[in-house]
Formats: sequence, structure tokens, C-alpha cells
Amino acid sequence: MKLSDRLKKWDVLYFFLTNSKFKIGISILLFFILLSIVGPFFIHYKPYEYAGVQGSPPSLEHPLGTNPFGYDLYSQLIVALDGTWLVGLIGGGVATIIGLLIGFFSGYKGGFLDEVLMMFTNILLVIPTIALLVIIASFLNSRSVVLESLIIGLTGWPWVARAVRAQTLSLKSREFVSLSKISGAGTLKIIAEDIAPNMLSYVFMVFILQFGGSILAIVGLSFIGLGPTNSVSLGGMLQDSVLWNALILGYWWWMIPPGIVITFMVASLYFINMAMDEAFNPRLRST
Amino acid sequence: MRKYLTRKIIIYLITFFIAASLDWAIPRLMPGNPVSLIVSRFAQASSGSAAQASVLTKQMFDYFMQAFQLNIPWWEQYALFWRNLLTGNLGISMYLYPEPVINIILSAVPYDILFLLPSILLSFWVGNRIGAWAARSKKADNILLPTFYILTSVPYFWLGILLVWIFGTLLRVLPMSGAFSYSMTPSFTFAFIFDYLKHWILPFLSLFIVSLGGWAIGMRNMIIYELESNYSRYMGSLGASQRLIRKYSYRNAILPQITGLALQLGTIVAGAITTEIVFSYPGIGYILFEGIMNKDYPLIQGCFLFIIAGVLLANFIIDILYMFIDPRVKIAYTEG
Amino acid sequence: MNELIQIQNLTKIFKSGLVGGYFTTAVDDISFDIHKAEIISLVGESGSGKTTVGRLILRLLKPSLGRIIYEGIDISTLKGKKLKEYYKHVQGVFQDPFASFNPIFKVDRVFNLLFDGYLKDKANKKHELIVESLEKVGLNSLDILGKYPHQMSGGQLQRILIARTLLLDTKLLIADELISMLDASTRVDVLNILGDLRNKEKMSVLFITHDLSLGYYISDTTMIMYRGNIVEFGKTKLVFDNPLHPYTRMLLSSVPEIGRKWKKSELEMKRGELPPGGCPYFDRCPLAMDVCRKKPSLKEIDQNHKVACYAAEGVKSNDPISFGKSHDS
Amino acid sequence: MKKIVLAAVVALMVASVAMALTLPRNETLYFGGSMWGPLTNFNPLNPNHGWGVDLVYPTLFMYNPLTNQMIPYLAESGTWTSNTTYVVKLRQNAYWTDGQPVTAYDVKYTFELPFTVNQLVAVPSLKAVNVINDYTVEFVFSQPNYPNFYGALYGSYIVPEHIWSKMATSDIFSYANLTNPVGCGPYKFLTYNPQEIVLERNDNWWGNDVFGKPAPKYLAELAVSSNNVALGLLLQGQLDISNFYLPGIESLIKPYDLVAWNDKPPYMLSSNTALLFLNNSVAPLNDPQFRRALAYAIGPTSDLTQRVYAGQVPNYVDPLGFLPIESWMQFEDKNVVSQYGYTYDPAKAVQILDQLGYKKGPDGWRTMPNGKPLKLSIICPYGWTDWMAAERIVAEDLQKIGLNVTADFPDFTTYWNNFTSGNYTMAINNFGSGISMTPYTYLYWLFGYPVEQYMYNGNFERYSNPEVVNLLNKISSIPLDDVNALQPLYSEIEQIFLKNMPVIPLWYNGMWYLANQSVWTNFPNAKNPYAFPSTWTNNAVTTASLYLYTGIKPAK
Repeated sequence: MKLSDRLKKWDVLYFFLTNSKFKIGISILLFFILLSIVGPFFIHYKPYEYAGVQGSPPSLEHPLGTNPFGYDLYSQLIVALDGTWLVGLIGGGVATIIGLLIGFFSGYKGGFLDEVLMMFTNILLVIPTIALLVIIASFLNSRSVVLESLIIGLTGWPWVARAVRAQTLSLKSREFVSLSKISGAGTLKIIAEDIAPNMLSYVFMVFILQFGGSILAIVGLSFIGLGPTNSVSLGGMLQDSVLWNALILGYWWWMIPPGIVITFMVASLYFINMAMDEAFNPRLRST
Repeated sequence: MRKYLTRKIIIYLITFFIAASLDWAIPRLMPGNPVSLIVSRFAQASSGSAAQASVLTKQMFDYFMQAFQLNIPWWEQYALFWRNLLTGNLGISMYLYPEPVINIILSAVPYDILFLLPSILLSFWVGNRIGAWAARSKKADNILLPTFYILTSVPYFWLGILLVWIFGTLLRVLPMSGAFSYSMTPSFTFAFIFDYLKHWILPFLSLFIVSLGGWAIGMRNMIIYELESNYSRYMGSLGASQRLIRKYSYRNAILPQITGLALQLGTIVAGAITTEIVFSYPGIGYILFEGIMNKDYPLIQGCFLFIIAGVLLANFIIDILYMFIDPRVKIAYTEG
Repeated sequence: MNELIQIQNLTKIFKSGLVGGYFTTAVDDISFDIHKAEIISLVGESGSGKTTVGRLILRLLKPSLGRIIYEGIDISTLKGKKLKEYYKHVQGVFQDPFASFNPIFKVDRVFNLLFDGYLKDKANKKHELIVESLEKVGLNSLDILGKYPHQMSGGQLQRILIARTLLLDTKLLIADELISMLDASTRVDVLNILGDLRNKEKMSVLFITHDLSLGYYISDTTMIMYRGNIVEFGKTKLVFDNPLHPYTRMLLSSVPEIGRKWKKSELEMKRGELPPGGCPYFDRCPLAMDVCRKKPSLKEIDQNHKVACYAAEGVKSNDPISFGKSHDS
Repeated sequence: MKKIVLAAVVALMVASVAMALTLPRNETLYFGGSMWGPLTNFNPLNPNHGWGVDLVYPTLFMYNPLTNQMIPYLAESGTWTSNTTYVVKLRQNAYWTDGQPVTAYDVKYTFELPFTVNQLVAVPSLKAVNVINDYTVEFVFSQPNYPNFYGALYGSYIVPEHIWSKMATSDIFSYANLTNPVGCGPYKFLTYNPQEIVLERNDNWWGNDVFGKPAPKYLAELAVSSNNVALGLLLQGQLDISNFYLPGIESLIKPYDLVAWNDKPPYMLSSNTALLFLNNSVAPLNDPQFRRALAYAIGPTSDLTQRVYAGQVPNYVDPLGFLPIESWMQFEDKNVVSQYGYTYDPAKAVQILDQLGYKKGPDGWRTMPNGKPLKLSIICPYGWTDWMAAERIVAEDLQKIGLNVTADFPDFTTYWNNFTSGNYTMAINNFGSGISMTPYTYLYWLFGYPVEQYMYNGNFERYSNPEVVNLLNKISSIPLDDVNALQPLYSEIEQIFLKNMPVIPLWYNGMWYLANQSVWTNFPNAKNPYAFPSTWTNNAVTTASLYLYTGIKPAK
């Protein structure tokens, strides 16, 4: 038992280490993590501090140039990066936890409770996130990253709940669960070995997807003017650059880097998710 | 079967009822009175003819309280909301006063149908085709899958603006904004249709490219699961050709994809807000954006209601279709 | 007393739905016994409730009404150790071999579970025992152990599951559509294994199938289910030589070739409304009579041959109810 | 799939009743900058009306801010026949497009509509509007409020009585007026769609002989809400005149041969003043000395405009916030300004604060004299990028003198709620400081309204000084051209303003204007200032925009 367990772990680990999608994904992700750890040491300005020159292209002094207001874009990007992790963690985390609880409960208990929870889920699914943000915006003088992430999480869980519920339903009635039952395995053992591992990897993948999704969501909200108002964010940088006609005026260094960072950050998460999918569902592996 | 239908209809009606009630409640949860905004907007607009006494502003305030029926108790407002809703009346826009919200939405709908629907359906169709291809070709899979993942990670509007910049500003081969040339008025002529299509390409592409990836990935995974599934093995053991097995697995894999499509319709409308803003495309997303920017609650409410109804309807249709397409559902509901 | 297990008035009702919820009776008041060293075929089309019967005996579902008596005890009262003891004797092999294995574990796990649960004392001989049982079902342990389920064929997996039951002191095996997912060449092998088990190990088998011909090939007793009811029950030879129930007759006259689907016309020939509380086969029966509006009970016609049909009992009524169109099976 | 698309296209085409029309490029003037959403009404009496009503419904007079002149439009002349009576003679050759003459009855009808219907002409002291004959109308006052009345003369569109009086008064305000509006202006309402409004020249216009014939056969106002799209269209020559605020444009004027008002900084005319509103009802902003300290820290000249507007607007602002136009500047008392004014002088600001006892606490920020912490915040609406940048600079200025000031960016609604209810400490706003015939409008907006719980129209800083209100009332009762009588009153208000600094002027917002010369030329500019360069339909300034359309010429 122990031996096979170890073998199994080793097998998955081995798979990860040799999987090119995983390698690419984790490298990009690590690069961004490293950037947000090391990056602050090279910041010489506050995000909204006048850096002396306006609209200068990337140089040694300003690695990503400055925008026409004279803000150092490297400083903005690095600070925005921290906020972006936060959005992913909180937004993805909250959505995953709520979705997991509701989905698992709904799927496991079934019946009346299932119907009620699923109707609730569907209602939330059709009410756009923007609605909540519009209300909250009208109550507050400013919107923080944390608040926005919470809202994204609180409105993002229906997808997770539906997915987890489906997964629970299918796991619950899976024949290997029945087989474990008639093999005399206890409920705990079944949950620990048959349900949880088959679900955990899935839940973790859902989390990764929600992490990426939250980042994209806040970028989209920023663009329509509903982003965080009291700190610099990647979406906010994009919105500023769009409002200021950055591309037409030739300030490509204002508009391109935040977009690339968002794209590759989210893509790296998807890559890791894809690799995990293959690792935990050996059927997807290439033979 | 009829039981199934009745049940579904009842569930959908309840969902709609609750969602619409929430939609009604949302603007009323806001602090402050929306009418004060419109009054102040009007006061500003007329300030050119010099100052007004605040007495007159109060008259204006009362006028609008009455016009938007905010001067009656909330339960009457709520009852009125439903009565109006059932007669297709969504109230009057504040920002675009005195235009009824339903008219504003209806004037935007054709553009959405003509722009969003082809984008959604084409990306769905092409994405599924490519996904199916990736599922059977290892080589294609290795190139396509990472590409799709990168594509789904691109923010819609960022891609849109890059496209505008490249094709509209630098190369000048395609128009940058609008649903048709400003020199045209909509008409059923060849010149107009051609013009319309030219304007359609960039917004279409920016939406198409980003959503394509998602469908392709979904399809690819579904097919691989299906190909490895029991009945595929069974068919294989019975000597069915690979082509036939693939055909069947495609057919099975498309079902969850269709569910996804229905569920996504609403989010796509919301997602298209950014695309429509980038291209100044006069659809519902654009209207909704204007509503949000100007805090036009009746308009926002109307757009949401439209989206809610649309999503529920799409889901309902899919549910019904399922009943006919997928025997598993039929059995599940006839057998329990 | 050579009854191994007694099924008494077993009923299972599924309910579903919040709004306009409805009930479905999957198993409707059935009773039968399974004897020692007996292979009993439970034949029915999909939706007849046959799988539910199997799952009820395996206690994976709880009956709505009725009892299942094993060694004089109602199994629904079993808990903990007692239940474990029950599973030591009553085992199952499921329809879908691929789904029966937890995909994240190697196939060895199905054996490990048994050694953890039942065979702790034999842990030292674990490997030999596994190899031995695998050989009994015609498998080479070298091809099997240490592999993942997805690396195996359905036939291999299904045999592993049978081998697994051999490690235990299995007295009753519930084999649910055991071979429906196997390719044709493996089928006979697996069926023969079942026969061997009965003969050598004195094991009883409840062989659940939709395929009449398979039932005939292997079983001592045949039981035909239709819409949750047993419509005919008896020694296999009797049932096949002298089918009494019109449904059985219809099945026999159209014994499908392997893998061939029943034609729609055979399955869905509706000839009228199904009366509530009436014979479940009423709407499709060419012999339907007025009296059939009340459900017939299972009656012994010959020795070891029971049927639930007034016509077969010889009850005479007026002319068969005419549905306007003659039935031609 | 294709069939569905095709069917949908067909459905749209069939559904659209609009005729096939293609505007010839060389006869059409495209412009944008005042319409962001689809057109929903063309009702000149509704302040929320679509663009272009001024070209279909002329006013009695036009006002040209460049020359500070009232120009007779529908009127032929207007004279005060007594202190309380103003007589307007109408042009006798003016006709509505349905052939009816424009008469005194139309003027009477328009001016007598109740306020809820027609806010534009509301002149509280107007007693009666009398028709003397078909072409002569008389306005009788108890005591004329000159600025208000002149505003109404050039700001109110005359509507045809014979058509509008058929409606119930209560329906008039919400009337959409989108089907064949009958006007008497140089253009006719032609068509509209969600993207634009199109007007067509009235070739038989009665005013062709008087004002000249407008050059473009069609005027098309585009509804574009994002300025990057507007900029793209302008650079490609698809937009002839832009009244959008286009940031960063200064670098593109020369390479693209665009016309701005000036060909060197400041490129734009000044159009209104953005001010820092200090909430006079909360401590320590209720202290005039404290407010003056803030004025010294910010100053009338700073690098704010350079850093935000990069040369598009002047790099200074008048200490009183008066616009640099003759009608206003003639009343600025240079002596008062030099005696009581302020300069950019942070050292002086520090000195005042030290004197007042706002000492620095342990965290480096100044505290209240009683030792309590002092926290201030500035608000402007989120997403107004240039304002946000300016606000950050102002906050920096104040932080430099040791004040704990944060720059906050609430949503517009929240901003407006807080601003009007007095629930703020400092805020940026410019809504009522636009160009007019007299600085009275600006000063009345700032100080004229009594302080109430909610302030919707002005005095957002909640400054209570009966003396100023009294002075403003006096000013309003003196004819605009009586400079000698007006000047002492203005000097007095200016002195109170500078001594108290209830608000601090920040910068001049521009009259955003750029033109592309590829299809049309001879656009007005500083060297050829024949028209105010605005296509905005704003009652205050654009009635004289007629000259813009008559002055431009086809490029070839």
C-alpha cells in the first residue's frame, strides 16, 4: 500500500517534470512571481509620482518608459502585479470555496436541497457581476482591489458549483466507489481514497481556472470604468493608455506590456491546469 | 415527457421571477435618489441662460419623481413593475429621457443579432471543428492547444484595440468603428451590405479569436474522453471503423458544448460590452455601458432584464432540445 | 434448506424533483429465492429494474419496502462488522469494468483493499494468492499487476474483478451485465469462468443481462423482468421450451443477435393506455383482456415454472381486447 | 449558419424603414464631440435634446464670445423702450419649413411655456410677453435681471406655435419630435440612426441673403464615445471637426496638418475654469486664512497644465478664475488682484499654517491647532483621466506643505451625491464656469445660491455671505454695458473672493477643437477668428456657430 502510494506520487511528479506544458507554464508563472519579489528592489518611484520626464520610451532609467503624465511605468507594473496576484487568490479562492461547498453539498445530498441550491446558483449565474459592482460603487468613495476581488469571487462561484456538483454526482455513483464499499472499505477510506483524490485535483484545477478568470474579469471591469479606484492595476493601466490614445500617439510601451503580462500570466495558469488535467486523468496523456 | 416539460417551465418561471425581482430591487438599494442626478444634469444643461432659483429645481424634481413613478410606495412600484413588464414596458430612460427603455434596447438588438450571434456561433462551430481535429492529431494538438490557451488568455478589448490599430490605423484596410459607414443609412442594398460586412470583420475577429480557443479546448478534451470511453471501446471491439467511432464521439461531445454555449450567451453579451465600446458598435453592450456611465438605472435594469430573459430562454431551449437529442436525459426522466 | 438468500416483497421507488416531483417504481413488489450453487439469470430490457435488484442485494441501495434475508437476517439491519461479514460472502461485478477501477490507482488496489479489509491474516501469502486467483480466471499476473486501469482491456479488467471475488469466501456473486462491454471473443471465456465457479467453488451467481441468449447459455434458472415486475420465473429449460408470458414469447421470437439493438417496433409498440394498477405489459400485449386491468400475480403453472399472466393461467375472458390493429411480432 | 446570417440581414433591412441614402463625402461635414449615445429626442425645449436643434430652431439673437457681440438672428433688432420694457422686432421674411411665417406669436408662445416645460427661457422677473403686431413683441419686467434675460435671448430656441400649441402642455416636455420637425433654421432634420444625426441644408432658407449660404449640404454629427476612435477618424480624414478632448494631440497637429485654434501652445481657446471647491462648512476649511494658505500652495501658475495637458491649455489661471475673454476680463480690477491676490508660494503657505497653529505631528503631517489629527481628501469622478492626474498633482502640492491630503476617485454618482450634499472636504468641478456674456453667471454659480441641505445648482462650497448675494443682485439689475456702474460692484466681490478664497481656480479647460483639412478648408483659427470653433449644442455659446458653417470652403 505504502509502496504503491509512493510509486503513484512519484509517477505524477515524474509526469509533471517531463511534461513540456507544465514546464512552460510553471516557468512563466515563476518568472512573474520572481518579478514581483525582485522587481520592487528596482523601483525608484511611487506609481503615481512624477518621474521627471513625460512620455519617454523605455530606457535604463525607466525600463518600461514613462507615460505622458510622467509616471514611471515599470513602477506601476510591478505594483500592479502584486494586486493581480491578490485578485487571483481572493477572487479564485472565494469562488472555489463557495462553489465547492455548494456544489458538493448539492450533489451529495441531492433531492430538495439540490433543487433549491441549483436554482439559487442559476439565478446568480444570470445576474451580471456588473450589477453588484454598480451598487457597491455607489456606496463607497473608492473601490479597493480586495473588495473587487471579493465581488468577483462572490459572483464567480456558480460555475464552480455546477462543475463540482456534476463531479460529485458522477463520483458518488461511480462503480469504483461501489466496489470499494463491497470490498469492506469504510466511509472515511472511500472519501479519502476514492472521492477526495479524484475531486481534489479537479478542485485545484478549478481554482487555477478561477484564478485566471478573476484576473481577466477585473481587467474587463477596469476597462469599462468599474475597476479598483484607489490603486494601480494592470487593467487600470490599460484603461488609462486607451483613454490617452497610447497606440496612435506612439506610446506603445504604455499599452503593450500590461496586456502581455496579463495574457501570459493567465496563459501560464491554463498551461499548468492542462498539465494537471493530463496528470490526473491518465487517459488524456499521450501514449 | 409532459411532466418533464411542466417541471422545467415552472422552474424557469421561478428563476425568472426571482432574478427579475432582484433586478428591480438593485437600483432601489442604491443610496441617494437617482432623480437628483437627472435634475442636476438638466440644471447644468440649462445654466447657459443663467441661474435658476432652487424653487424651480424642486418643481423639476417633482416632475421627474412622477415621471419615473418614484413617488408611490415601494410595493406599488413593484406591482407596477410587473404589470408594465408583462405589457413589454421597461420604463423610461433617464439618460436618454424621454425615450422608453424598450425602444432603446430594440434599436440595439438588430446589431447584436447581426454581430454577436455570428461571432458566437462561428467561433463555436469552428472551435469545435478545430478541437476535434486536435483531438485526433497529436501533431496539431501540440501546436494548437498552447495557441488556444494563449488566445483565451487575451483580454478582449486589448486584442480589439491592437486589431484597430493594425488594420485600421496602420494598414488602413478596414474601418475602425461603427456598424456601417457614417455616410450610409441602413438600407437593403448591395453597397450597404458590403459596407456592413466590412465594418463587421474587426469586431467579429476580436470576439471570434478569443472565444475560439475556449470551444476548441473544451471539444478537444471532451472528444478524448469520449474516444476513451466504454462505448467507444465497445464499438472498437465490434469492429467499427475509427471514423465511425470519431463521428459518434463528436456527437456525444458536442452536447455538453451546447450547454456551455447556452450558459455562456449571457456572459458573452456582458463580455461584448468591451468589444462594442472599442469599436463604437451600437449594440446592447454599448447601451449598457452608457447606462452604467450615466447611472441610468431604468436603462441598466432593462438591459439586465433582457440579458436574464435571453439567457434563461436559451437555456430552456437547450433543455428542451436535449430531451430530443440525448436519450440519456429521456431515460433519466422516464426512469427516475 | 438450500436457499442462500430470500427476496421478499422487494420494492424500490425513486423520487426526484423539487417542483412537480414524481415517483418512479423501479422494482415493484418482487419475491424470489436464490439457491446455493445456482446461476440465476435476471433478464430484462433496459429500465426493467434488473440492475436495481442487483444493487439492492449488494446493499448499495436501500429498499423502499420488503426485505432481503440472508442467513435469516434482514440485510438492511446490518452494520459495521456484520455488514463486512456479509460482503465477504456476497460480492458483485459491475457492468462497466472501466468505471469499476479508481483511475488514479493501479489495478492492484482492488486486491489490496481486500487484504486490508478481510485478509489481514493472509498478508504474508498475499502475492501468491493474487497470482493464483488471477490464474483461475486465465490471467498472467505479470501482465496485470503494477499497471493502471487505462492500460488494460475491458476483458482483462472484468476478469480481475472476478479474480478478486475468488479471494473471498464468496457465496453469491451479483454479475451485472458482466459481459456487455466485452468483445465477442472474450465473452464465452468469461461465461465459462462463471460456470466453473458454480461447479468448483459452489458459488451462486445472479446473472443480470438484457440478452436472453446469454441467460440460456449459462443459467439454471431464468427470471424475466418487465417494468419492475417479475413476469416469468422458472428453470431455464422450462422457460425457453415453453415460454408462458407473452412478453417472454416476444423476446424469444426475436432473440437478438449479439450486439443488435431491439427494433423500435419491438420495444415501443404501444397499443393503448397502461391502466394504473394493471398488468405492466397491458399496453403491448396482444392477449390483453379486461381482467388484465388488475395486475396478475406470479403463479406456479408447472413445477418450477411461474408466470404472471391470466392468459397463461388459462383464465378465459371474452375475446382479447382489440386495439384496432393486430399485433404481429 | 450562413442562411441564418443572411436571413437576419434581410430581416433588419426589411425592418428598417429608412431610405437608401449615401452622403456624398465632398458635400458633407462630419464632426463629433457632443453626442455620445443614440439620439432620442430632437425637442429644443428639453435640455437633453440631440445635437443640431440650434440649426433647425434659431434663437432671437446669437452671441459671439470672440467679439462679445449679440447678433440679431430671428430678431431684426431689440431695444429697451423703458427701464422695464424690451421690444424685439422680428425679421419679416422668416418662414417655417411648412411655409408659415415666423411671428411674434411664436415668440410669445415659447417664452410663456411653464418652467417644467421650457427651462431654457425661465426668467423669473418676466411679467408679461405682449404681441404688439405680427412682427413685434414686447417683454415687460417688474425689474429686469439683465444677465438672465440676455441669456434667454440667445439661448432659447423659438418653436412654431401653430404646431406645438396643439399638444397638451404636459406632453410637450417629453415630446420626442423625431418625425419631420418643422423649423426655420438653415438646416432641416434629415435622418438619424444609432451612430449619427444627419441634417440637410435648407436651400430655400430665408437667411441665405442675410447670413450667407452654409457650405456643407449635409451635416453629420457622429455618436462616438471613445476618443481613440475619434482620433483615428480625425487622422484619417473621416471626421472633419473634432470637439472631443483628445489627449496628447499636440504632437500630431503639425505632422497631420490639423487646424487647432493656435498653431503653438496653448493650442486651445479657454472654455471654462476648473476649480478646487473647498467645503466652507467644515473645519479647518471654514477658516479663510487656512484656505488662503492652500491657494498659495497651489498657485495660479504651476506645472499642472504642462504635466496634464502638455500645452493644449494656458499654463496659468486667473487668480479669480475669470476666463480670458473680453466680456469677463473687462470687469477684473487689476488693483484688487495685485493687492489681495496670491501667487505660487509654498513658503508663504507654510508660514501661514505655522502662524495659525497647524503644527506637525509625530507622523510628519500637520494637526489641528487643538492637536487633533487633520485629514483632507480631494475627489473627482473616477475615469476622468486628466482630472485624476491634475488632482494627484494638487494633492502633492498640499502634501508638500505638510497636509495629509489623499486623492480619491469615487464613481461619478457618488462624487455627485457627496458634492451636492456637502459630504466632502475638497472637490474639483467646472460645471457652471462656462463662457458667457458676463462674469455674473460665473460668480452667481459660485456664490449666488443660499446654502441648503442639497446644493444642485451652485455654491457647492457652501459659502455664506449675504453681502456677496446682495452685490450680485445689484449687478443683475444694471444693464450689461453700464461698465461704470458695474465695475465698483465687481471690484467689491473680487476683493471678498480673494480675501476669503472659498474656491481655488486650478486651470482653464480648453474649447477642444481640431479640424482636418482634407475635405473642407478655411476653418476658423486665431489668425482668422471668424467663428467660435464649437459644434457643441450648448445654449450659451454655439448659437453663433452658424458662421462656422457659412465660413468653411470645400478643399477642391
